[in-house]
Parts: sequence; C-alpha cells; structure tokens
Amino acid sequence: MAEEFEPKIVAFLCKWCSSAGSDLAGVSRMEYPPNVVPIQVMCSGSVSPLYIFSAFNKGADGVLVSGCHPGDCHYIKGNYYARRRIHLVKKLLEFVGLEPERFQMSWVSAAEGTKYTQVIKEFVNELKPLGPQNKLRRNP
Amino acid sequence: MKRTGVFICHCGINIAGTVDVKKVAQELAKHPGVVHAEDYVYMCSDPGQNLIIQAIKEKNLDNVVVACCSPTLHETTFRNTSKAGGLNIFRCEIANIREQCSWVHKDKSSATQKATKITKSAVEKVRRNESLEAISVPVTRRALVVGGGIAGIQAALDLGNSGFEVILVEKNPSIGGHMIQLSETFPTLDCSQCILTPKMVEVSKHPKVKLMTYSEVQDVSGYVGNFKVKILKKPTYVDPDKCNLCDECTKVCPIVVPNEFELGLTGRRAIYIPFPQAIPASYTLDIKACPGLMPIACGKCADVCDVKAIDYDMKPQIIEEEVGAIILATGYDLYDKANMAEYGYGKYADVLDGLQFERLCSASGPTKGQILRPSDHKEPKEVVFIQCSGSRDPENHCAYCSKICCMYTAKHAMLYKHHVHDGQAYIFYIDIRSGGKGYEEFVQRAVEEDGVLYLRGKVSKVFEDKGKLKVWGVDTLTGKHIEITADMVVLAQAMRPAQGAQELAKKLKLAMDKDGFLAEAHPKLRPVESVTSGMFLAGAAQAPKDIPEAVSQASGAAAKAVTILSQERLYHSPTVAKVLSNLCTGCGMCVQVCPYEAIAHKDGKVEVNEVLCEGCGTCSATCLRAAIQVKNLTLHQVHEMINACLGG
Amino acid sequence: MAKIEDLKEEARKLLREGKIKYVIGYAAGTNGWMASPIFIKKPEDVEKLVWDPTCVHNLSRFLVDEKRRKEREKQPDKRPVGIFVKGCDSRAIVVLLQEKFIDRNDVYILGISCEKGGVVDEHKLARKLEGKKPKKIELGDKGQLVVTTANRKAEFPVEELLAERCLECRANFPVISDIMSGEKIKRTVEKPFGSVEKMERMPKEERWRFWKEQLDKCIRCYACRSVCPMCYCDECVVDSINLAVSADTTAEEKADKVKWIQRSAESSENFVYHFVRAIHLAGRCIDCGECERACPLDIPVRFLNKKLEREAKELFGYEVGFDPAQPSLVSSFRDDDPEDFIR
Amino acid sequence: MEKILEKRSLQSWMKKLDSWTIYAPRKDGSERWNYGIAQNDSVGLNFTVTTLPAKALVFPQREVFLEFLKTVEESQETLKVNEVIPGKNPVVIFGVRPCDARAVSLLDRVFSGDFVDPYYWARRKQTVLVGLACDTPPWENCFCLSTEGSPHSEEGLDVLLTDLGDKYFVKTLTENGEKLVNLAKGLFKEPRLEDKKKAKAVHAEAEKKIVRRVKRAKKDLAAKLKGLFDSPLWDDESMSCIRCGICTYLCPSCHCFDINDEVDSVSPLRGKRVRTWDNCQFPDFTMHSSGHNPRPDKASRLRQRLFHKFQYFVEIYDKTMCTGCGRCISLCPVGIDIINVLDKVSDHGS
Repeated sequence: MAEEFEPKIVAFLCKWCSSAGSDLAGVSRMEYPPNVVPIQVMCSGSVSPLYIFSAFNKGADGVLVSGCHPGDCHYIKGNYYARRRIHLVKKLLEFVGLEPERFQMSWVSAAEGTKYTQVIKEFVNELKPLGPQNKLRRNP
Repeated sequence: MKRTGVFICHCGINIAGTVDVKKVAQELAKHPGVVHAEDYVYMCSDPGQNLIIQAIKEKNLDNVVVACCSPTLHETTFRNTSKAGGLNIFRCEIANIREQCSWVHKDKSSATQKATKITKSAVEKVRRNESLEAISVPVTRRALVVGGGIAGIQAALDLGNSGFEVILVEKNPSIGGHMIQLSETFPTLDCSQCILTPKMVEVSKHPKVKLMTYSEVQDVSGYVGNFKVKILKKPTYVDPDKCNLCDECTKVCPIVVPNEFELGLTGRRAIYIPFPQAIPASYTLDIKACPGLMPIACGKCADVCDVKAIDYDMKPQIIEEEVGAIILATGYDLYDKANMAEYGYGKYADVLDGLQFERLCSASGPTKGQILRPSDHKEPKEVVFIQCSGSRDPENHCAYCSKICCMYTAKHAMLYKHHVHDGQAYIFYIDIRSGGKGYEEFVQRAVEEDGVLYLRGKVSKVFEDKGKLKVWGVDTLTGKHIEITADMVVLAQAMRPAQGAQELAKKLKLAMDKDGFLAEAHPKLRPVESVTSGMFLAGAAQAPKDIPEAVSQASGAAAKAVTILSQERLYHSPTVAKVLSNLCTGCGMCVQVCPYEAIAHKDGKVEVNEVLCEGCGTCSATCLRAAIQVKNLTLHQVHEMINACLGG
Repeated sequence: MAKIEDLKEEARKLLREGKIKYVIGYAAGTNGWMASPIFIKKPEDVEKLVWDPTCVHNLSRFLVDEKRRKEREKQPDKRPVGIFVKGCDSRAIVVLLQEKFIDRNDVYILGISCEKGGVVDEHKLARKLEGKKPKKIELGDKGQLVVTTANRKAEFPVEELLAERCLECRANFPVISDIMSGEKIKRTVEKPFGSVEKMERMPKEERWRFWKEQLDKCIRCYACRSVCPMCYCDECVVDSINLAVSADTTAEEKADKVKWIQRSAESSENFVYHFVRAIHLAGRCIDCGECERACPLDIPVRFLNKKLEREAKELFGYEVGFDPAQPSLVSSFRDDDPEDFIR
Repeated sequence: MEKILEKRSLQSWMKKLDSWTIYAPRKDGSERWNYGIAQNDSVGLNFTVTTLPAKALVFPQREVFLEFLKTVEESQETLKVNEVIPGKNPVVIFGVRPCDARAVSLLDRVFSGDFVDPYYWARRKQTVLVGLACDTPPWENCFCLSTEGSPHSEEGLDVLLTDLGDKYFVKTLTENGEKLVNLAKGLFKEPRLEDKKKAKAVHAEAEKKIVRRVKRAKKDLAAKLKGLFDSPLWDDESMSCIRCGICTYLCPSCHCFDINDEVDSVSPLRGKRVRTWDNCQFPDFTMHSSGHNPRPDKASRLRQRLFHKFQYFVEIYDKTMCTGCGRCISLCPVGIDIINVLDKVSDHGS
C-alpha cells in the first residue's frame, strides 16, 4: 500500500492579517498539517494571478490566498481588489477543468489563529482524495 | 553570485524540538549562493548576533537569512545586526520557522522539510533584494485636531503647550462636545460644566491654538509630516467680533426649532447661541431653519441688531492648512432611538435617553435642575432605568458593550434620589461593569446609601397604560416576570461613532472597525495610532470610553503627534512601488487601485510618489505588464519563492 | 448591407485636405475568402476600399503600430489616422481610450454597422462551397448572405455562414464614431454566452480533456496576442525579455530573469500562457474573435475570454467597451462583490 | 521501382510495417489536418494538406539536448550531464506533400555541412517519407512551380504515391522506399502501361492547375533583392503585418532555433538543455543583452525573412529556401501574400 498522498500547498498570506493570524496559531500552539508553505505578501491585493498560475505550473497541489476580512484591510481596500481578481482566476481555472478545491481564498484576521488552523486542515483534507495535481504542472 | 549566509536559531527547544536545525543547515549549505550555514541555540542573544557579524566579515557575505521566530518580533534586531556587520538592512531577511512551523507541527521530518523550504524561499528573496535607504521628508510642524469635545480640547492643549501650532476644528457652533451637556460626572459627582469650561476658555485663548468652530474637514491629502487639509468654514451669518450678545435677535426671530443642546427638551430660535458659556460666544443663524436670508422673507434679526453684526452675505469659506500630524477626536452620538421601538422611544414623552436625563438634572437645564416629567412637568415618583439599551445585542442592535452606561446609570439613579427623596429608582441590568478607580464603590453607594433597586434582567416592553408607563421585564435571578408602573423611563443608549465620522474616515482614508469606530493600528501595542501614519485617535471616536480614558488617550495621541512634530525630517520605508517606465503604457489601472493616491499620470506613463506609497503592492498585481513592482518584493522574487516553497 | 460610399467620400476629402495621415480600411484580398487590411495615403487610392462580410479584421490593432511608430519618430506626424470600424472594433477603441493608450484626437473613426450581418467564418463557407472559390460575398436585402462563385450564385441564411462571435454579438454597430454608415439596428441575441454556457455544462473531466487536447496543439506562434488590439504591451509578461537594461546591469542580473513559462510549447506552459492572456483580457476583451480566427490550429481561445466576459457581467455587472470613462474591471470593486467562494 | 497499390490495401501495407511508428494526416478536433500516429482504424490519404509540415516530425519544436544534475555532498559539487540523442524509433510518414519533402531536403543541407547536427540526424536517418503527389493544388496559393518544384516532385521522398482513383501509382525512390514496398510484396502489383500513362497525365493535369507564379526566378530574384535592402518597400509591405509567428513556424523550410536551459529545481540544480523553434518575426529574436535590437521593427523582420529565403540561402546553397507550399499566404491572418511582395520586388524600379 502506497503512502498516503501529502498535497503540496502554497499559501499567500497578507502580512497584517493572515500571516499574523498564522503567527497567532503558532503562539497558541495549535496544530495543523505541515503541507502548507506560506509566502508572506504585503496585502492580498498584491497577489498577482501570475503567482497562482505559476504555483500550479511548478507543481502545487493546492494554492491558498488569504487576506484581511472586508473592511479590515491594513491598506484600506486592497482585499476588495483581491476578492474580484481571485474570483476571476478561480472561475478561469475551473472552466478548463481544474478541480475547484485546488484553489481557495480565505479571510483570516490577526486574531483568528483558530480559523487559520481550520482553513488549513480542511484544505488538506479536501485535497487528499484528489491526489496529485498533474493537469497544470510541468513534468508531471 | 551574491553570497548568502544562513543562520538557524534553535530558540532553545522552541524550534529545535520539532525542526532538525542541523539538517536545515546542511540542506541550505547546498543551496546555490549559500556560502555559510550554521545553527545556534539563541540567535537573538548577544553571542548569536555576534556569530552573524563575524560571518558577514569572515565570509564576505552579501546577504543574511535568519531562520527563527516571526519577523514581527526580531526582524529589526537582525537587520540591525546585519547593519553592524556592514550590510544594508535590506540585505537581511527572516524565515519564520517558529510560529509558522515548529510550533504548529509535531512530526519532526515533515516540519524539517517545511522549515527548509521556508528558509530557501527567504534565501531566494534576499539574494534579489536591493540595498535601500529610508526615504526622508521634511515635517510641517503643526497639527490638526478634529473635534472640539473634551478629547480634542485636551489634545490641542497638550500640543499647544508643547510649543506646536494646532488647528482645532469643531463642526458645531461651540466647542465642548457632549461633556458640556452633562450634569455631574461619576464617580466624584462634580459638576461637568464647572470642570470643562476652564479648559474651553484655556484652549480658546491659547496663543498656539487656532480655533475653527462651525467648520468641517473636507479633504486631506498628503502624507505623514506633510498633510494638506481643506476645511470648510460654514457661515454663521453673525460677526462674532461685532456681536455684543444682547440677545435682541432671538426675541424677534419667529422660528422655533428643537434645541439640540437640550436634546429637544426645549426649543430654540433660528438664530441662537447654543448655551450661555458657548465658545466662541456668539450667535449663529441656522440657515436650515431660517425662512430665508432675503430681508424680504423676514430679516427681523438684522433689523434689531444695533451693532450690525448680522451679515446675510456671509459665504462658506474653504480654508487650506498644512499640518504634519492629525488627531481625530470625533466623539460619539447615542444610538438612534428610533431603533428602540420596543421601549416606546419617541412614542412616549417620558421615555428619555441618558443625555436628556443629564439635561433634566443639570442646574443649567430646561428645568433648572428640577427633575420633572416632560409630559406634564410633574415630579416622577417611580423611575425605571434600562441599561444596555441597544448594546450587547448582536442580533438586533450593537454587539459591543458601550462601557460607560453602568456607571452613568448608577449616577443617574443617585442624582434622581438626591432630587426626589421619596422617589424609587429601578435599574434593569445584565451585569454591572464597574472596573475603574472608585467605580465599584460608587455603584455600591447607589445601592446602599440611595436605595436604588437593581433588577437583573432585560426589559421586553414599555407601553403606556392610563397615563403611566408600564415596564415589563424578567428578573433573571428569581425568574419572575416583573411589571413596574413608572412615571419615567430612562434608556442607557449605546454609544455610536459620531454622525459624519464615517464620511470623514473615508475622506481621510482611515480604516474603521466593523462598528464604524476608527480602527487603531494595533489593539494592544498601538492603541492611539490609526493605520495611516501621522493620524492618531483620541476619545470615543475609537471606542466607547469615559472621560478620564478619553482625556488620557488624547494626551497619548498628542504625545504621539509630538514624536512626529518634534522631528526635522521623517523617514519612510523605502520598500515602495517602482515604475519600470519602458514597460509602462500609462493605462492608469494602478492609479485607480492605489489606496493612497500615490501614483499619478505623467507624460504618458505613471510615476510613484514614494512618500505616499505604503508598499502594499496592489498596483503590481493589477498591472498587466509587470511595469510597477514593489521594491524587494518583486514579481521575480515571489516567483522564485514559489519555486522554493514547492521544493524546486 | 451598409454602403460605404459616403465614408469613402469623407476619407477622400480628409486625405485631400491633409486632415488625416492615412486611412486604415479593407481592400479585396488576393483570394475571395478574406479581405486584407489596407493603408491608404493618397485620395486616389480610396477607390480600393471595400466593405463586405469578408472584412474580418479588427483594424484597431493597427493603432498600436501607429502609436509605436510615432514614438520612434523624432518629429512624429501627429495628425489623426482614419480607421474603419465595425461594432466590435469600435468597442476596442473605447477600451484603448479608457486605458489612455490613444487619445480621441488620434483617430478619425469611420464606423460601419453590420446591421443584420457580420463577418463570415471561412471554414463554414468552405464547407458550403465544397471546394469552390468565392468571388463575391454580400449581405442580401432579406438578411441572407449571397455568395457568388465562378459559375453560380447561392444564398444562405446568415446563421449558417457567420462567425460564432457575430452570432453572439451584442454590439453590431459602432458605439463610437465620427461618421457612420448603415443603420443602428439593435440585434437581439438570445444567448450571447450560449457557447460558453454549453461548455460549462460539460462535466469537469470532459472539459479538462477538451482543453488539454486543444491547448496541446498550441505552437505558441502568438498569433492570438499579435492580432489582438488589447495585447498592446511592448513586452508580454510571459516573454520575460526585460528590455530594462542599463549600462550597469550585470551579466548575472541579465541572466536572472523571471521565467513564468518556458519557451517549449508544452502543455503546462501553453496553459499558463493562455491563462495569463485570458486573465489579462478580463474586462478588456470586446469579443472581436480575432484571436480564434487567426489561430492556425483552430484552438477556440475565444471561449476563455468569453467565459471571463460573462463572469465580469454576472458577478460584477461589468460591461466592456461602451464607456471610456469607466474604471477598468480589476481596478474597481463594489462593496457587495460576491464572496461566497471565500472561506 | 514502380508498383500499383489498391487503395483498400493501404491499411494492410501499414500493418506490415509494424517495426515503424507510422504517422499519417488526421483531423484533430478541428477542420485542420495534421500528422498523428496512425491508428489501425481510419487511415486513408484523403487529406488536403497538413497545417504543420513534415518538418515538425524531423525537426521537432522542442528537443532535449541534455539533462543535467548538480549535487553537493560535503561541499563537493558533482555535475552529471546526460546527453540525449534520440534513440531507435524508426518512423514512416505517410502523406507528405512533395513541397514539404523538398523542404526536408533543404533542412538536410542546413543540418549538415561543417557541423553535422547529431540530434537532427538521429531522427532523420530513421525517417522514411511516403509522399502523395498533388492532383489538385491543396491550397489555391500553391506556387511550387516557381520554386524549382512541382506537384509530383520526388526530391526528399522515399516513395511517391500518385492517386489514380481507386489505386495508387507507387514509385520507390530510395532503398528505404523499396524496403517498405518489399515488406508487403504481395499487396503490390506491377503497373500496366496505362497506369503509367495515367500517372503522367495526373501529374501534367496537376501542374496546369497551379495558377500562381512568381515573376522572377531564383538568381534573378536574388540579385534584384540585393539592391533593395534599404528600400521603403519593406515599410509599406509590412504595414499590415501583426508580427505573429505563423508564416515562420508553419513554413516547411524555416529552421531557426533557440537553446534554453529549463531549470526544474534550483537545489539540487536539475534541468534540461532544450532546443526550441525560434522565429525571426518575434522582436526578441535579435534582442541583444544590451537591450539593443538591430531589427527593431516589422519592416526589418519581413525583409529578413525574404532575404533569408530568396537571397542569402540562394547564395550559400544555390537553392531557394521556399518550396512554394503557400502556407504563409493562406494562413496569414492579415493576408500578406509573399508572391505579391516578391513580384513587387521584381517590378521595383521598372
């Protein structure tokens, strides 16, 4: 029996909310699966669609973009732009037949260590049954 | 290739307990460009930092990566360490392998793998960082305070006394805010007006303070240290220098409207002075109430004014000021009573809110300090006070606690008993929150000395029955249904951000919390700063608070403003957006998305005002051509980081 | 079918008076299948202009070249150029104006209404003609297409010959012009996104197989972006040429360029390329369908753009190419933009 | 040798060639024909012309030269390089149009000479081309007669088939060709005289149907071109060019390439060195690392394409680097017609 599939996930976390929320999860010693490698960006609004396409191209099984809740953006409105942009990217990826579970977005505030933990746990659980993402990756 | 040194911290067992730090160091040593990789028990300790400095010198490092705790903690430490080693501070990056790795995982092998990826990602980033110096700008050493309540007055006085010019803007005809309406203050029961008016006088006479009443901030542009403010000065139609306060005008004015200062308990004329101690001491012609400025429509006030102080031709003025710091003290209003239909507010004249009750108690109030029912001017013998009216009710009203109601309701009940010795005061409450110096004792005094009857429970309904108010509620301690026949009901309405504060916040690009109060930069560590640098928060604009808290925050905000105003120049993070002008086509999408108006069109391209830019990068994600990117977090850097995170 | 005699007269007049630099229009192609773009500088050459259902090109593409040419010239001739536009093409000009790529004074727009017609799909026509070559194609009085070949004249309902984009067109006459020919007949299209909806109904894996088969064919000749008036970037982000080189750029820095995709025309790279193009055209594509027409391998790239056009409309109420003053799709938002997809 | 093959036996012939991978034209989800590995079912040679020429099979768009892996142990770097020369994979391509076959023979020249390209030849040597003479020009823009070719040209082919209605006239042209026929001897019949006559007639008829011609021939044209390097003609002719890569990528004789390292992983450093087609119509084709571009506009790029084909190549190989397939005319999205451009060159100054 093969080992259980461990999805590789890249998470783009905004510095002020989601990365801070992830820090809080750490400070509170919450446990979640180690499948996610975070990349801290200044704002979810700075997440270019190129990042997402590129992550799948480089073999990500899942990609997460996480930012401040609406109205809480450190940069006032960056997350509103992100919401629109990411929505379009998600629709596009689904249109060509990528599993919708593979690309997700969440709002995680600096106080939501628990929520961050939850989001990661659910994400990993949803990806496991899908197996490796070979559709868009180089050298599958 | 740039030479990078990697330093992996054990943080005692905090990291080393879950992450095999030796393995991480070994793996990183194989990474292209990494010429040095070592681990140490506490990198942030002096010996740890010295290791870094030593390695920079011995191995001729260009870059440093420290894999340790969150960058929010020790980024500054290690950047300064790198500086001490002779590197630009941006040649140092932090890989967060504690909060985002060792503390949240148990399996050592996978945590080690993840820590390796995080660290490699930081290496890929740092090797493409630019050395940058902080951007320096001169400071306009004046301040603007918005709101002339107690918080604004205090902040203006503190700034003035520190030697800085202050512009104090108040939207109403007089300064004083809500505090001037109060009768007595808890827990000392000293007269509110008696303690506030000296400060009002002081601020109005202060040589450094420029007072602008009946004025509103229209627009703020610029950035910390250099704001440009447009202030609208509304016309009062009365020249305060000429007006001798003879009061003849109000006698002839035919128009009566509800008096805001008395919260509608009395009326006032279209031309009026808000209250006797108003500052500036002058009349204002309320243009909304006045039948018309044309003498043909009325003109009676001008006719009787001997000193010709009334000038119908007065026009609104836009005054432009330059300041270096802004303090927002826009205060609060009570939660709209129209929302409290269940308590019969607005329907029954004898259901009042807390501020109205203050006016009834006040010696300068409409009843000259006698507590009388508005409906029939009789002394109420049974008064029900309802706490948390609109507060702590996430389903229907405000979710938060308005904080001061427990205390002022105790005060109200007490004052009532002092005025009406044979009366009975009932207070419906959920809990009593009396944290604060002398507060608990004050509540006890109300119960023990003044015989106030506290009933734990919520009022479900207030309705009129045979000329009396019936109050239905449940005593949750006994579980019994309670019905009280009262002469008067006083609601401790929730506190809301002041009317207009939200629009102002939008103009100033200030963040608000979900309830509309102005958001602080950090709930614990930066409670008086807003998220926009150079703008500070004071008083109830930020959250419900009582007078001493408002005053201390005002002084705190003033002190924070002084940290800017006392500088010759300010320094701004240089990790700002940069335009690659050969790729830019000037489409302006970045101009549209920039939250700080830091990008402008120029000669068919765009340019970034580096001082305004906060480096959020929304522009870079919007640009179709990668023609605008944030320094030290470029698309290229993120691309390489993604690769590293995926083990590539 | 709209007659262009008055437009030609106007063009002749403008050229004669020297008010415009040249006119971009359509001339008969070497064969009967497709007209060719023509650039007319002399009034006497105006006669060469034609208008028929083979005028497939979105000529606004050439405004991009014109701008580049002006930028290169030391003393550029700043007179406007005249340009023939159909409804869809005119919306491209609106987007170019919206993005400040051109100025309204840079162009003199000679608009033509497609009325009940549009442009023909070469493949559909070839099937109908069974090896014969068309000599002349016209829109008939009854809204039918009249095709003349060497030995006969045949009539076909427009639906049978028009390009898919025309059958889904929501702007069959110019939304912006200086002079216009033909009637502003608003055509009602029952299902403007019918083809996309059909594809959406396919099961996910079937959709994946479809796109995989299609994009595997891509040889990255880049005809789709080359023909697109919205792909006016000097350098496409996927190319990573990075023209920003200065005297002190080191060899290492030159070599260390971001490579979003490899040059290899492999499946994974082709997907990224087409994703980037689609997302960069979201809220900008006006569905002239030129990308799909130009594709030598008949990859239905238009669907990707059409899909996002539909999402922009449904999710954000955003319509492209009607108002040059509106902020672009991704540089604006509404407080109540949907977020049910967010955790 | 010359043989006759019944059309219905084509399938059986292919089946006999089981040690070869067989490519034949098929439709792939669109109107276009392209080569695909022949499945046993529906192979017939009833195609017009493939959009991608046979070039794509002997000189693929992507070709791995080598794989590399750099490992570090105890600060000792080890670089492993593994050259990838195409291995044994004999291929027969059925349905090669004579123009495309002639183009392959041009590629043979390019990849020989001073430097014999091992990657190209590893493939080429194992490739057998079975041509199909054109009875009707597959595209109305065919002009092979102006480029020293014909619809039944044998150059570059191993076998030429001529469609005689219900059978093919089969002419083997090389040893490889004979080998293919000999493997299925029983399927082939000796041609009768009338078959030979008919084949000739088909060829002659086909030539008549090719209507397009270039005014000037090889040397004459090359000489004329030479004087027109700085002519404003190129500006005018390139006005409608959109600078896409169709004419070049789909040209059977264009062969420019680029070499890149495709890095799959940074640590350990792992990747491939890869050759891909390149395209003189792309701005980055001539981009210098200084940022300078000697061919900065479409005019200079259009000129380059024509000069390469009709001037430089003629000078070096005494051949025109164009076999008149007409793809660049028929597939050009804006209808740039190379024949018209060449004729303008011919007429220039007269």
